[in-house]
Amino acid sequence: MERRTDIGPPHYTKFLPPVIQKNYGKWKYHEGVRPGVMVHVAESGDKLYTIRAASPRLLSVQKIRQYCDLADKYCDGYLRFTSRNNVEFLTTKEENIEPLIAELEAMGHPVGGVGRAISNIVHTQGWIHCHSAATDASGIVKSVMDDLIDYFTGKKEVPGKLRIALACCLNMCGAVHCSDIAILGIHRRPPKVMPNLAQMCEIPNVVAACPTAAIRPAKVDGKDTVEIIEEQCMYCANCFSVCPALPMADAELDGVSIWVGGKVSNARSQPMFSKLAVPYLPNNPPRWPEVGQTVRKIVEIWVEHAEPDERLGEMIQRMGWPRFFRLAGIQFSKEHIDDYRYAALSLKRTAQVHQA
Amino acid sequence: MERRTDIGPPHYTKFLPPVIQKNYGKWKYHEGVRPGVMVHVAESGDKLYTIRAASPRLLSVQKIRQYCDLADKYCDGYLRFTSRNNVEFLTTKEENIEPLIAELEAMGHPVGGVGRAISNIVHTQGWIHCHSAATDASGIVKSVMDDLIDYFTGKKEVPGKLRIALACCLNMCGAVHCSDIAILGIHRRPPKVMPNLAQMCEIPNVVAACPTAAIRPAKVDGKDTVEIIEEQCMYCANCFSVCPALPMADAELDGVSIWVGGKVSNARSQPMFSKLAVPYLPNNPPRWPEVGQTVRKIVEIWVEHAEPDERLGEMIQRMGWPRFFRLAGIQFSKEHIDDYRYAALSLKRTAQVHQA
Amino acid sequence: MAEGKKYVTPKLDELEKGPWPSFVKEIKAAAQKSPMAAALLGQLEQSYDEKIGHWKHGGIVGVVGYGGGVIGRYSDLGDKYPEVAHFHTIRINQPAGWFYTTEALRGLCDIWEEHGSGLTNMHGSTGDIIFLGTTTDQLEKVFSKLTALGFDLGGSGSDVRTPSCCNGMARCEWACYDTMKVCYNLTMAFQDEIHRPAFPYKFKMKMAGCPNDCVAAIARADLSIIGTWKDEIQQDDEMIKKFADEGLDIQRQIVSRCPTRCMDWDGKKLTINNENCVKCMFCINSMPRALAPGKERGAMVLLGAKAPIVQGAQLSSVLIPFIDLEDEESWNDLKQLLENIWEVWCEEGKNRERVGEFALRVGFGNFLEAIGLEPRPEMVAYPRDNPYVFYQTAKKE
Amino acid sequence: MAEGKKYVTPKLDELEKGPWPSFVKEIKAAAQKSPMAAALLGQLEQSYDEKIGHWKHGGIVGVVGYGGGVIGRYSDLGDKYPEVAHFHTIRINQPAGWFYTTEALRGLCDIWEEHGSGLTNMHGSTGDIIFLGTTTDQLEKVFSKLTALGFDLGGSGSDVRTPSCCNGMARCEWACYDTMKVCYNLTMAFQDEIHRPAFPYKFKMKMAGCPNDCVAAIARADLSIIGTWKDEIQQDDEMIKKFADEGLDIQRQIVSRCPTRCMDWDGKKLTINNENCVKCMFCINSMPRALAPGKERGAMVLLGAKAPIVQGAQLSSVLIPFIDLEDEESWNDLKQLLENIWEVWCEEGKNRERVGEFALRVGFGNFLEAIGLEPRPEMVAYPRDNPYVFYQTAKKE
Ligand code: SRM
Ligand code: SRM
Ligand code: SRM
Ligand code: SRM
Ligand code: SF4
Ligand code: SF4
Ligand code: SF4
Ligand code: SF4
Ligand code: SF4
Ligand code: SF4
Ligand code: SF4
Ligand code: SF4
Repeated sequence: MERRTDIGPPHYTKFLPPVIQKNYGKWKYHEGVRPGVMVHVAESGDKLYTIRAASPRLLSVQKIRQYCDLADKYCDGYLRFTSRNNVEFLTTKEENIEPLIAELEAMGHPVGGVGRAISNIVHTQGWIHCHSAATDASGIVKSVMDDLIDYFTGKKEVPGKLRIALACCLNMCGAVHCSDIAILGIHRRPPKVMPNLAQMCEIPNVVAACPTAAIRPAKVDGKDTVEIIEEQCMYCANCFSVCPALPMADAELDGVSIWVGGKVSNARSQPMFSKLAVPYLPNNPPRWPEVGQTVRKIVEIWVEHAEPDERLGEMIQRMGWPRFFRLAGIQFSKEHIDDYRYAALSLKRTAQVHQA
Repeated sequence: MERRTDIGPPHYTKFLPPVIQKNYGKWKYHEGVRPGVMVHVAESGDKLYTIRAASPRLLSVQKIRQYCDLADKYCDGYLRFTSRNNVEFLTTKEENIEPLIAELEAMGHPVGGVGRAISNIVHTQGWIHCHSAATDASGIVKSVMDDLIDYFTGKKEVPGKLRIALACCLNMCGAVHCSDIAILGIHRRPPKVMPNLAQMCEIPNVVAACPTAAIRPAKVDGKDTVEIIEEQCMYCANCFSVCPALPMADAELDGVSIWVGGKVSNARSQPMFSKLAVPYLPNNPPRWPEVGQTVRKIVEIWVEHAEPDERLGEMIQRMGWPRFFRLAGIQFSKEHIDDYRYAALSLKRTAQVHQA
Repeated sequence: MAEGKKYVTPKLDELEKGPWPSFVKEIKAAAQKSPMAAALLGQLEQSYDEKIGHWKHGGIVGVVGYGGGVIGRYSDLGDKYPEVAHFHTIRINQPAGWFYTTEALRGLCDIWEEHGSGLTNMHGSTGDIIFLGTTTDQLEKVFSKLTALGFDLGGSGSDVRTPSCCNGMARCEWACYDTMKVCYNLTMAFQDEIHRPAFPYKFKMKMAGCPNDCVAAIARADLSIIGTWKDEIQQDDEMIKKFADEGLDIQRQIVSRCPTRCMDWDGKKLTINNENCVKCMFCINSMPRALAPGKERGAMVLLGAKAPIVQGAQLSSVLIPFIDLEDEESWNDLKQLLENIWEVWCEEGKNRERVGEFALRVGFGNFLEAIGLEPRPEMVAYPRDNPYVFYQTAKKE
Repeated sequence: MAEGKKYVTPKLDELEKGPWPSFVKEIKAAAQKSPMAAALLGQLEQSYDEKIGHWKHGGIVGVVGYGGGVIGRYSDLGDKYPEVAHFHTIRINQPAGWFYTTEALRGLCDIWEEHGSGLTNMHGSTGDIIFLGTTTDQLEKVFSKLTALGFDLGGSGSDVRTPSCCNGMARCEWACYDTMKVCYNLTMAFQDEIHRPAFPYKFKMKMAGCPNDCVAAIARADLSIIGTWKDEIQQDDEMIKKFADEGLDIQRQIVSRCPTRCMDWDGKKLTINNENCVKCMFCINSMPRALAPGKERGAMVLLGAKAPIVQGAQLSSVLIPFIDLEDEESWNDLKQLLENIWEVWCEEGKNRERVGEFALRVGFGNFLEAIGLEPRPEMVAYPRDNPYVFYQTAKKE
């Protein structure tokens, strides 16, 4: 057989259920049916039910086949995944909803995350696959979602959407930098300079990689290498990305930081970056209880204080950061005050202040 | 007589009319009386009328004495100036208002600028006193205010406050950088390097003065001097501030730029910087008609479109910059797009767009 | 494949408990058949014990003729866990919108069970199907089976990364253009750019059908295409009244939260000043049947989003305020724009400089000039607020 | 002084026309008595002809024992206009709030008629009385007469610049602290710092009685003191009703424009959620008798405003969110804070680096530490949004 290249992905129409093919671009509205289930109604009157189930994203082929079994049974062999890595079952048959949900739940895949709910955590590789990770991804996600499950399934009501994301290092694979709550793995030790650096990496490249000029060429025992001006290092790990001989990971000092108030959608407010809430929590596997507690606390503040469909960041803007920090019981510290490129603009440059 | 130093200014209480001394800190409310006149009512019931008159700020001692004559006649010898350089006559006698106004107007000092009105233009020295000026100050101010007089006197109604300021060079003495409409003198030619530079200035200081590194040490005919990398110069004149041997002024290229949408108060919106509207208008003394027309046009747009008490910048945010540029008939150009330190943040980083 | 060595994993076992689906269960399921998955459990448990990862920087591995699509990965405990000494991932270009037939999915599973760990990510953050963990010698086999199934690799390295999109017109009433079509067509148009890295750095594209941006395009894609409309919001006054009757406080909950305050509600009738509407979607989201995007629909094109390394994160910013994307012409315009951008960026961009960083370094105005776009006020949140203008005329004179 | 030479000034004469008071008339009036003012007309007309200024960089001139207060100025057409060959200005510290008796003003006029051009600025942008144009030999004479009249020089150069303030409690119901008293007291407390430049650059102070900021303190003063309050807005429901009855659309014009949407209006009663109110003054401004600042009044202290040269303009940002300023203790705190700021800035600031630029260069958090203030969330618009934290603990370990 000839070796085929550059064929690209299969054409999406092959994978669309007939009801979608028919009503493509002709949907009229949607409604919630029950937690985790919505119906889209087409101009033609056709209805499409979506049942959204939790997925750990890291799936075995065995599990994918189980999904397929369900889709074959209830959905004429069609299913999809979402941009937050949930799995969605698509059917025109209302009567299929309940039995499908029952099977999903029996399999350990709760249904939820639609509408006003906390959906899946977008996350990254962590210790499962990445050399750069300052923490694990899947373990924290599992622990946090176990804790927040009622907000996913709709057992507990929430004011709107709240998006959680996790990235295991500052590279921030995903949208951690624009999430309502972001969990971010951090290093807190300057890179170690390995003795074989000059063999593995080009010193000028390494020096140039550092945004704060914390790296400079040096000679040790007559050999070319680099040295780190430790006070100038802010642990971005860009040098390590460029050169493996500058490892950052540290069993004691690595950990997790928590960020809040980001968003992506343009509804009401413009997209916003996540802001630092908690500068450091320890790596405490397997369940990272400090992370879970912090996230839950923040979620609870949001549930209590947000207006309908108000995102966390919008709520904080309205109530003020001072009150948020008070409610969350987080000590405001020097770390919270920006000192990077746009620091000037992060200061309170107005007399509009939330007085205590 | 012993030489007295460091005595500071006279104590302000000496200069306060008795009604103020009595009701100091005990004012209850104020009201407009007629254009240019307001009354403050104290808790005690006492009333203080303020009559605000236009001033060119540049005053001869003769004029000041005329003010004094009026203040003696109608205000028991008290008067004050405002933070926008108007003169205010203070009286408890309502019956004094009309005759005082009549005399002021006869003197050529129209009364106005209070409440919803366009007040005096805050401005600087220009060709009258400063070495740095790229345009004159007083001449433009006079011409623009002649044109806008009805908005000052209240003959024409306006939606709220609109603050105009002028600075004759980028040093921006005053609050040009935060004004509804700012008129700013600009140079558009890189500094000329005078042959005597090395005698007058220290070359390292001169080099360090340039924020864009457009200046570097050079030798000409064996003499130390500097050279200017012209493409890198953005005409800030900081080098000239530091070293007189780098003059910037140019009869043909100097001129005026127009900025809009700044504010200082914290009412509703936070303080805002003024934004570039028109990058360049020529110096056209004695009346700078291009400047006057541009300012009037912008004022008229504001008068037509603003909500009550809506500042120009707030209005533009609401209607969008595209519409503002269209209404004003100003061509949007490369110059309008920021390329300085915080340029990234000035871009439209949202899908919230005012579509044409 | 035979079952692998069994490791004692008390810490990981903890993560089998609880209501959320467990990734540990998934690894254990795979480990039933894959010694690689079994070894992964062992190494991961050690990481949980030691609080540190055990993967080394990847080397360059891949399939013949492709520069991207595979992430090389090696364990630093290869002696202890030889099955994961090599543990590369393969990125497979997902179908637009992440729709599948069970048939296609089963095909993928079969390939991966035979040639890899049996573990996947459905999906990676960029959007790819991720096959998690295999050895170099398996790559070609996987590749040839994938193409036989109709799939191809996605991007990695300094190339066009696998484009992704929201489900758009397939299942959403708000899609203002056909995200899946645009995603597919761009993917097909730039196969070479996806598979053979030749850029200064990665280049990502994402398409969202409306400003809700359900693929986070504005935060994560160098090129973000976001649907919008030009004309008036479609309004069904009957339905609005119904919302009001059912208890929605339209004044407080909707009108006063509109970002441009361009709505009025007199208790009976909603009046939208569409000229000031910035198409944020909020009112439409809140009253699904009552309001809908206008009829003159299309998209805007934004440039430059990226994560923070190393100059700080960027959001994409408007490059084309409105483009139809249905007709041939606008489609060609878009492709031409991309070619122009890449040309300029490849010419002058520094190594590891994302296009958004590049545009800012050279000045956004200069960048526009270089790629042949006219400056427009829709491109800025506000015009410059500093007086440091590089007046050109003066220099030429 | 005798009348000066008469110049033909057709361009300037144009500016005598029109309704706005004419500065040319003022110069001409002065020129009746002052040859200097007459020569100024000549030189200015030439500038109008040539479209260029004719002043040279100033040299160092001043009165004995003072380093500031006089701006030296020389004409580059000294041969042609010898009367303005030297044309220095004197900055005189205005009385707080710019209140005068006619007696004091006449005194000032007499001095200036005798020893200068007879031209003034009432006032300069910083707030000083500006005596515009004299020669070096007149300076001491002016100074001794000024002090005899009870006046003193203001600042110039790298010193504390003449503080200025809004009229505050003297004539405004919204003043939350006594701006004129604070202005006067700070001026008196720092006479040495005003008169003898010893800083890296200028340092300005301005006091506004409430967030309306009628002296533009937040835009123009290194230290901006702005009045505010802590408790609830004072509310007179009768008066509010009156506004409504008189046609104010409270919902549309007030409530929905509150920056934190913390008000509710049910058609009869206004309810303010004061916890979320940011004291912007808007609703109070709009309904003067009906609403008023709370009773627990004081001020906030902000740092760092400046014009754009050369790093770009800055607005002041919050340093102390709330300070009473009535009691001795808070007054001493404020002075101590200033001393601390100056000490750190003088020690480590670069030449021509304003304190706000300095604080940003060293990092605002580090700056706070150095001046002995605790970080507080009121100081930021938002906490950092980039992950580049200089974690201290780690470094110490
Ligand atoms: C399925 C999915 C798109 C896909 O192609 O996969 C999707 C689908 C819909 N989104 Fe979304 N959104 C999806 C990810 C997103 C994302 C991206 C993300 O989370 O990473 C965003 C941006 C989030 C952000 O701002 O940080 C997003 C912001 C929205 C919004 C705006 C919410 C807001 O007020 O800020 C709406 C409107 C609403 O909910 O009122 C929306 C509304 C919808 C609607 C109702 C649109 C429709 O009529 O079909 C869909 C059902 C949503 C639901 O879950 O309630 N969708 N939506 C994604 C489901 C993810 C999941 O599994 O939970
Ligand atoms: C006299 C003066 C203070 C002084 O000590 O000299 C003053 C006095 C008052 N101001 Fe002011 N403001 C004065 C300069 C300012 C400035 C500074 C400036 O213009 O450079 C500002 C900030 C302007 C800006 O934001 O750019 C200022 C922003 C305000 C505001 C907020 C307006 C807004 O909505 O943004 C108010 C409230 C209002 O008008 O509703 C206000 C209100 C007032 C009130 C009504 C306060 C009162 O109850 O007495 C006073 C009468 C004002 C009037 O003219 O309508 N005053 N006011 C200044 C008169 C200048 C002049 O001659 O026109
Ligand atoms: C697999 C994936 C995470 C995941 O678990 O989903 C991933 C994994 C890696 N990313 Fe990423 N990135 C992944 C999506 C992202 C995203 C999100 C996106 O594409 O929507 C981002 C943020 C958006 C962006 O591109 O800026 C992202 C920003 C980065 C960065 C920072 C780039 C920057 O300019 O700031 C790096 C560092 C680098 O390029 O050297 C990086 C580097 C890496 C590397 C290659 C590690 C490295 O330093 O070489 C990671 C390989 C991990 C591994 O061993 O498997 N990854 N990376 C995602 C790709 C899966 C897929 O193809 O579907
Ligand atoms: C007289 C005055 C303008 C006026 O007509 O009102 C003035 C005049 C000069 N200013 Fe100014 N500044 C004056 C208020 C301001 C203000 C406004 C204020 O103080 O509220 C500012 C903006 C706020 C600030 O300080 O940033 C201001 C920002 C500057 C700057 C830019 C400083 C910066 O850090 O960006 C310079 C340049 C310099 O310092 O080298 C400057 C420099 C100058 C010099 C000394 C020219 C120079 O480069 O040496 C001017 C002398 C003119 C002359 O010959 O009379 N002047 N200057 C104002 C002082 C009068 C007074 O004492 O009352
Ligand atoms: S966030 Fe960092 S550690 Fe995690 S997958 Fe991306 S590059 Fe690897
Ligand atoms: S981690 Fe970042 S800041 Fe530290 S040395 Fe490396 S590149 Fe520089
Ligand atoms: S703005 Fe410039 S030219 Fe005008 S007075 Fe100030 S320093 Fe002089
Ligand atoms: S004017 Fe400014 S940019 Fe130009 S050379 Fe001088 S200091 Fe540099
Ligand atoms: S981005 Fe818009 S069109 Fe796409 S799925 Fe989300 S709501 Fe629908
Ligand atoms: S789409 Fe947004 S901006 Fe437009 S009317 Fe609705 S809420 Fe307002
Ligand atoms: S700043 Fe406030 S207190 Fe001072 S005059 Fe203006 S309104 Fe009154
Ligand atoms: S003062 Fe401002 S923030 Fe406070 S209630 Fe009034 S309008 Fe709202």
